[in-house]
Amino acid sequence: MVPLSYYLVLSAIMLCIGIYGVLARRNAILILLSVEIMLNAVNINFIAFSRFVTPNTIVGQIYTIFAMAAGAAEIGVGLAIILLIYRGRETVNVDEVNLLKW
Amino acid sequence: MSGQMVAFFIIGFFLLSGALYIVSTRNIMHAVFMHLLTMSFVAAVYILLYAEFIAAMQVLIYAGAMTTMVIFALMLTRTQSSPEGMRTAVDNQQKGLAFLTAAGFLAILLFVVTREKWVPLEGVAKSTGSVSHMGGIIFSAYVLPFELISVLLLAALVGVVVLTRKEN
Amino acid sequence: MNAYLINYYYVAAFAIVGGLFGGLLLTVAKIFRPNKVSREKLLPYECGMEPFSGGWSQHTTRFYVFALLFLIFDVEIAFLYPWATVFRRFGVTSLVEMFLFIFVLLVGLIYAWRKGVLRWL
Amino acid sequence: MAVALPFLTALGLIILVLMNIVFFMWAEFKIAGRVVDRYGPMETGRFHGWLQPVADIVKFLNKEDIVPAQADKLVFFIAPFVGFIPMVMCLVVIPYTYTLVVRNLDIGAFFIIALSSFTFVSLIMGGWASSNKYSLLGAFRAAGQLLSYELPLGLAIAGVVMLSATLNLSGIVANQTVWNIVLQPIGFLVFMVAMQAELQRSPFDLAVAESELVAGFSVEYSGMRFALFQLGEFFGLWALASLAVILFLGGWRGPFLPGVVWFFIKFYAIFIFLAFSRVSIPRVRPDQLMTLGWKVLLPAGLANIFITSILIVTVPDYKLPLAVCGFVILVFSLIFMRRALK
Repeated sequence: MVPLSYYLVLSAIMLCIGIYGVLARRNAILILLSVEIMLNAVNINFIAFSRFVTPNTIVGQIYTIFAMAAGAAEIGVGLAIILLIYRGRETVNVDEVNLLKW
Repeated sequence: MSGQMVAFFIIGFFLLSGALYIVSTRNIMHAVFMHLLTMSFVAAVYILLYAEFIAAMQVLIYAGAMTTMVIFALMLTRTQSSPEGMRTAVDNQQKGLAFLTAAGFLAILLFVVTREKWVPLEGVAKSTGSVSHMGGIIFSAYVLPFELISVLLLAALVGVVVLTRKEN
Repeated sequence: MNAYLINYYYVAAFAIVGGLFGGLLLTVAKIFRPNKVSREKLLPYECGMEPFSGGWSQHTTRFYVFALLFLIFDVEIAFLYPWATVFRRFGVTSLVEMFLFIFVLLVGLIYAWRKGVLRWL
Repeated sequence: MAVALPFLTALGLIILVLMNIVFFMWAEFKIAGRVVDRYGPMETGRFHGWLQPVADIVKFLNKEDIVPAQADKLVFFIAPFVGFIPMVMCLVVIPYTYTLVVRNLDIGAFFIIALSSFTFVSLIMGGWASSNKYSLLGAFRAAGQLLSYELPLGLAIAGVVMLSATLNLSGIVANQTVWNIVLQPIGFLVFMVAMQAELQRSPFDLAVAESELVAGFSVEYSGMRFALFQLGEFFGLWALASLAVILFLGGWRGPFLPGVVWFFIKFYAIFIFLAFSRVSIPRVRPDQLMTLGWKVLLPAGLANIFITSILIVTVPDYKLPLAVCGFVILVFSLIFMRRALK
């Protein structure tokens, strides 16, 4: 049986990989993919806690289902916004979208 | 080492290397395809955690549907994903800073995770996440979030239809 | 090992054997097949004409909207299965809950329909 | 031994299914030939061309394997596997009789639906890696088609799950005292149509359309790699046809004969239906394809769920009303479908 802390370490590493991706990428779609990695790290945490801390009410699994549905909405709208930016400015690089920056 | 442990390390290795590949490759399409594999390995982690329904959902929604959607969105842009745009950089100049931030965050997290003693609240596991068990909980205690999810999805759909419509 | 883990051990075994089997087929083919490359053979196949403008083409946003619709109804299906296994237990209440959910998503589908994104060109 | 057993099972099952697929290929030639009033293959192997599929395999084996110079070699190599491996994994859950099943997963039906969503990514991978704009376009159209029809497939399964209150495939068969085709006529029709679209078989092969287009996403694939894509499709056919038998035709249930015989009688009935529909229905147009998927099958699947759930909850003895209701609505929806596809 794999102890809980192993899963937590796994998801911590995954989360930090995602953070690195979000900070280091300039292509908006790659940033979204990195956000997905972070989201999945969180979901692994939810399910690991659900398995080891509240195994009978499986609250974590239910939360994960809702997180997935919310993630679906998030990536759909996120990509649509990126497409809109691309249509206006011919780029998906976030450092070139600086209209509101001074 | 038990079989579960071996499986965990194999899955964890592929999962983390897939995630690293996504954040480090220069080829966006490769990143998206690797997203498919990484999400499948996340599903494998869920299976190790006895959440088989969530694992199937993960494959269906994250691996299948989202990857397809990201690819469809990528094909609408002609930047780093197309052959001629492949030469422009996909990373910004703050890679070192980003690495430091991520490493610092990781150090804090590892410190917390390894220091804490995690106690089960409900004793030994009696049930795994069977579909009907889960359904019973969603449709009794979590009805409101469930209905709100539908509104959220509706908002996303309407938003996308509005955002992607051609002005003519 | 309990039955659950054995189940997924089998699933993993099928995945591995499937991969190895595919690899075996390709390897066997590699032994038998001829290998005479020429420049023309390695060009992209465009009905015998010289390829033009690279291997890339842009598409309409329609594909994207279809993918999003698919994603949204996929989420719905993922909720539908747990509901289908328990709805008898809760009777009419659960019917109302699920119908409300589906109805809200149907509003979205009808909206997309009326806006003409379900039309193919 | 216990460690190696799953691997041996997998290998054995793959080979068994492959032998069946060889027979499928021959049977499909012969049925297609008879329907259009020809013989089909006659020469190879003397007796009614029974060696024709073997000849085809030999042809695949010694065909030159061309990878375009500009192609992305790695993705080009991986793409057929992404289509093939999930379909092999589907074999785990299919019960042929109550005991003759590899493993009886609790999420049975959902497992197959989830795994089949790998297919469209594999098509896009193949189409993109070829670095050919026609294969990319073909891959997109194929993926659009597959994802449009995966939803009706899932909804049709949900109707059956409501009747049996379990996703476990053996459990679904055990609950079918009356075959579900009687109780779920709309679901069965939706499933059969969506299944053909999922498998990209002929009324719905417009993205591949080997007689008109240059074979869609697989333009650049040749030899054994192409065969691997095809093999993935055939394993998908195996999984979905078995699913149709299990969900709607009562699985191994039947009088006199042993269960496994009944299963394969029903399985081959489905297969013959597919082979007939392949040669007798003209290919649909792309606009008809999308109309059928989103404006006919998806609402029909949802309506089926509405009717089924309302009747189950409100009427104590729901079986007869369900069958009558389903049949009546089926007739109306068929009329509507004729109008919608004009």
